[in-house]
Amino acid sequence: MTEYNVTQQDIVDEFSVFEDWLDRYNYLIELGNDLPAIDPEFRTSEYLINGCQSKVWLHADLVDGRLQFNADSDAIIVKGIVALLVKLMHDRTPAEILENELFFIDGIGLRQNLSPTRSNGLLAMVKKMRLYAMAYQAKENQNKEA
Amino acid sequence: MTEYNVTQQDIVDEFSVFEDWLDRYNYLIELGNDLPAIDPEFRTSEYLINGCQSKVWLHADLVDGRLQFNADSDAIIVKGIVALLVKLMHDRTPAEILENELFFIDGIGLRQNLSPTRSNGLLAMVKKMRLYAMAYQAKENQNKEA
Amino acid sequence: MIMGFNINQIRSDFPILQQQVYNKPLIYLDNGATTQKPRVVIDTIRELQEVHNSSIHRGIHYLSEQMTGRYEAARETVRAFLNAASTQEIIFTSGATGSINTVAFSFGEKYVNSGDEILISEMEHHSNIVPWQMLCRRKGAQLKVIPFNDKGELELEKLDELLSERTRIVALTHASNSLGTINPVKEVIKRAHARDIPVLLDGAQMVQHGEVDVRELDCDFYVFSSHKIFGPTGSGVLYGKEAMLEELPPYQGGGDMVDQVTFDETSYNTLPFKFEAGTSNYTGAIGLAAALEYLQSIGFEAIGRYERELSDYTLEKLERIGGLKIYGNAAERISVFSFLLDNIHTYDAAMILDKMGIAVRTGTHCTQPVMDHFGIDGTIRASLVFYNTMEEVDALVQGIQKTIEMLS
Amino acid sequence: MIMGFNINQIRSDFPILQQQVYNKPLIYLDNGATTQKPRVVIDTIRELQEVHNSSIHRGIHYLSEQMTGRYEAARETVRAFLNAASTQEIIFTSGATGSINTVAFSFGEKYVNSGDEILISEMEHHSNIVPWQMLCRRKGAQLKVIPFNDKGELELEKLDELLSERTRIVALTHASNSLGTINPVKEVIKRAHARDIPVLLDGAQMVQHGEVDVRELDCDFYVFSSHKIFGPTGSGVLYGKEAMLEELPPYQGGGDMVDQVTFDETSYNTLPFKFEAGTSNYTGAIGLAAALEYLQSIGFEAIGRYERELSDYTLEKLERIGGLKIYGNAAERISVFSFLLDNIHTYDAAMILDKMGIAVRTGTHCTQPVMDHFGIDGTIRASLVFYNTMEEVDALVQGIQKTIEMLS
Ligand SMILES: Cc1ncc(COP(=O)(O)O)c(C=O)c1O
Ligand SMILES: Cc1ncc(COP(=O)(O)O)c(C=O)c1O
Repeated sequence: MTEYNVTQQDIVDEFSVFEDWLDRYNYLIELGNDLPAIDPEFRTSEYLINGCQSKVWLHADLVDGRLQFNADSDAIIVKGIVALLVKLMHDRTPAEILENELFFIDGIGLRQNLSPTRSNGLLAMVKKMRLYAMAYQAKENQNKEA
Repeated sequence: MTEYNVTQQDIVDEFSVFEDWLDRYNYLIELGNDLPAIDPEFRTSEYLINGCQSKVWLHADLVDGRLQFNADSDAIIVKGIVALLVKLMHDRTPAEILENELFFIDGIGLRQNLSPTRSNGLLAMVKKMRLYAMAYQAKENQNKEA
Repeated sequence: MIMGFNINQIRSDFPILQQQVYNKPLIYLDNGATTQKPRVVIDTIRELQEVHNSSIHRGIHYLSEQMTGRYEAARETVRAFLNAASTQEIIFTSGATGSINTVAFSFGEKYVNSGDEILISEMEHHSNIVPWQMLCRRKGAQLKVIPFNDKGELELEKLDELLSERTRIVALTHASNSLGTINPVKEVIKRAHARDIPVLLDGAQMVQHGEVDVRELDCDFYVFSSHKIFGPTGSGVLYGKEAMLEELPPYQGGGDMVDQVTFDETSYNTLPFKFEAGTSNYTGAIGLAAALEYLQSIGFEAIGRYERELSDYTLEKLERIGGLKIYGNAAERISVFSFLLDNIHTYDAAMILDKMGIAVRTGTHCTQPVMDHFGIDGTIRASLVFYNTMEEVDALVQGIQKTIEMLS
Repeated sequence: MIMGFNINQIRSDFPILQQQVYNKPLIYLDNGATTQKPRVVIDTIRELQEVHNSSIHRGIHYLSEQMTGRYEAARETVRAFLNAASTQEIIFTSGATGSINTVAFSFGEKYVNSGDEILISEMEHHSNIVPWQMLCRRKGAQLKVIPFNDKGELELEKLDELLSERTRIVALTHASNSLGTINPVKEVIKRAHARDIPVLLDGAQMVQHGEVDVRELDCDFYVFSSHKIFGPTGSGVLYGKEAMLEELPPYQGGGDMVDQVTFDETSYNTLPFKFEAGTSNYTGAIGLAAALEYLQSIGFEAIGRYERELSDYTLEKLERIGGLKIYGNAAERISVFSFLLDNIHTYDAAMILDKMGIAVRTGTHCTQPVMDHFGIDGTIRASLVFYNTMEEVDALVQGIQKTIEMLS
């Protein structure tokens, strides 16, 4: 198992101790509260992923070949899920993000939250994170060729 | 029982011998064939009751206080029913037509043919026959008053 | 206890209410979005498809005859329900939205020109805003708006100045789906009619809560959706005064709404068929009639009394929750409650309530201008009907308290 | 016998076909008007109402989530059925008539101006004539007509002169509901596209008889009704090429089709929602998907082969009846047969056939221009689908012979 997937499995295991949904949500709320707010300069419409029912902001940089994510949401449970995504994908190489399937969301029973009908911005955010990875990878490849 | 209703009951009794629908229709077809065609002068759009699926023509006069009906249809089964209506209402006073309920159609199982959805013109024709009766009655009353 | 109103019996008439979600009993408080169907409606639809299904009108065969009879009987049921003068005034549509679009187009084609005005209110559902906006854009007309105050009541004192020489029609919701307000529609109609301006009422949120008499109201148009009054989806009603409907051009073209068709000239069918283009949703219309008959069997009076008790109880309980603010406090109301919890995102609250089996709705409820009025993004909405119970209200209150606990 | 096609099994899937009328087995040959529903469709609708019913989109709670998922899955089923490129191209409407009216309005608003031309054919259903006539009247445009010959085949040699500089759109039926003709639509599309003119196909009578591939056809719009393809009433489909739909303004205004609403300005939702105003008939759409899946489970190929046999058999038998004249003798046809009996009124014939349990349709079949072409008032129409049998055809033939006997 790749290190990336070990991290995903860890998250799944962490959640498996909660039998009750409300306990899972309590944990997400904690994670959401612990995730630092996004830099004010990125809490703007430019970085906004409008989910109709809740908002998500996302910014990404590439530093030393690794993606640096900065993300936030106005809804705390959504922010908890954002925190998990950041925990998993932050400081990874584009290749890691692109080569591994995202399975932990399913594994902790939050797949609903990624459905296109939830309009919470999460699905768009996951897509955007991968897009960033693709864009930076393409850029790196270009640089190598050049 | 009024003489008018006796006639209706006779029609119902006549039909009761037919157990099969097709026999009833055969009888209606006979009646239709026996009813003389309407005078060509009345087979015009002025006397037409357009039923969408079949046409009915109707003309009425008052002679010596009695209604004289002249009617026809382009569909032979419809014409058979028209023949029954004429048989019943022809040469009647307006009062007879207006004071008695029309029950024989139900009694011989042809009510469907008088439903507004049949679009065969029969329902409109029955209404028109009664309207003629009303109009001539009103005219007579006026004449009496004058 | 309301005389003759047996809530357990009633709940057992609705199969879905027996359901569990996440192993918790379903507490369905999203009736403003759509209502559940009693068994008699479900069975009617099944029976229509298993035994009677046939296209209506102009068919001579047995099935078509039967189905046509039932469809036209459904029209009579709706006529009686609204106390309309004639079945010619009852048009079956695809829903309240379809009904409003029909009027906006047909009335608009005939009577609205550049510089004219359409008057709506600030609390309209998007379905009673956008069709008029589209009409205004097409014709160069102007949309005017009756505002409401912070209690969610129409500012009637502004009505007379808003009704102008150029006002062609007033389109107003009978009851608001986000504020719960029942509007003083008779007063609005009286004042509009004093200036010969017709009025359309959007009854989408009213008919399921109380009796409506279009002749007593004297409205010119009345619309509602089947699915919000315990009937099937894809069906709705447009009532219009006969003289008015006679004058309007048809909306959609197609089968059944025509009399004679040639390529040069087409003449239209009589009312109500002129406005029913294509194969109508006869299953939907007959299912709606079954729902109305079911309501009649319980009695509108009993339903009304029960709902008022339920509504008063809910309001009292919600008001007692610290940090909960209700949006919409009109004196006359339906059992629809919009609220926010201090510093809590509506999405978070709805997620938590959902996992307790409580179905509420969040968002703008298709009334964005209402949200803009209060400067908010959306609310949490609990909307109740006569099959809801005081116990469900208690569960909602507990759910809200738990939500507050978790999120503060 | 067709491999893998068990007609007895299939008939037992349709509850209504077990029925007696006037103590005779029902022989349902009015499929052109509407088709019967297999048990799986009836059960799906019942289940949706008993267990899942909830308004779709934007609901956060369990039921809404589930129903939204199923509705969007139904869209994917329809996409796959038509082989459309994307679900954005699949719009759920109230039926074929609703779909055509949507295009006539939206396309018309955007692209049709005074002096422009719309090209249809002489064999169109009123639903594909009247909306274009209404558009032409509104915009001062002109309706042009591709004639057909006495066999009921389009006079393709006239097409090129009818396609002019001013032609904005061609709207053509894929298969005729009164003549049975399958039109050479690919050829028409090719020639229209050569001049950059888009083509709408009315598939209301085609989809239930054979596979349709909108990408292979390269049509710009394709429409059909759910109730004619074994699905529920009140539902239909509009397919449109994405780039085309993107360009068109919305048709109806209401909930779900908007993004942001203020009284000054409204922005619209993305495809396909831009064209789905109001609460959609989600039960209808999911029921339609169940019908399509049922067809898939039997296999379109097997259905097509069986229907061709049935069609050939029917034609042969009908042609042998003395005094029977068939209207519509195109080389490519669906199993729809219009005919007249010498000196016999259609209404009389239908009345007699009805009492033998045989359901056929009479009248103009909403194609008055077709009747005008032949100088007749109407025809008797027998329309068959894959659940009909050779034995039923025999019964029809006997019924016609008996009718001739009685009426001559
Ligand atoms: C060829 C054709 N087009 C359009 C329609 C209209 O379909 P609907 O009435 O379901 O809207 C029909 C059916 O009546 C038809 O046969
Ligand atoms: C007040 C009001 N008007 C109109 C509508 C539109 O109804 P539908 O979506 O059933 O067409 C709704 C419901 O969404 C409503 O609440």
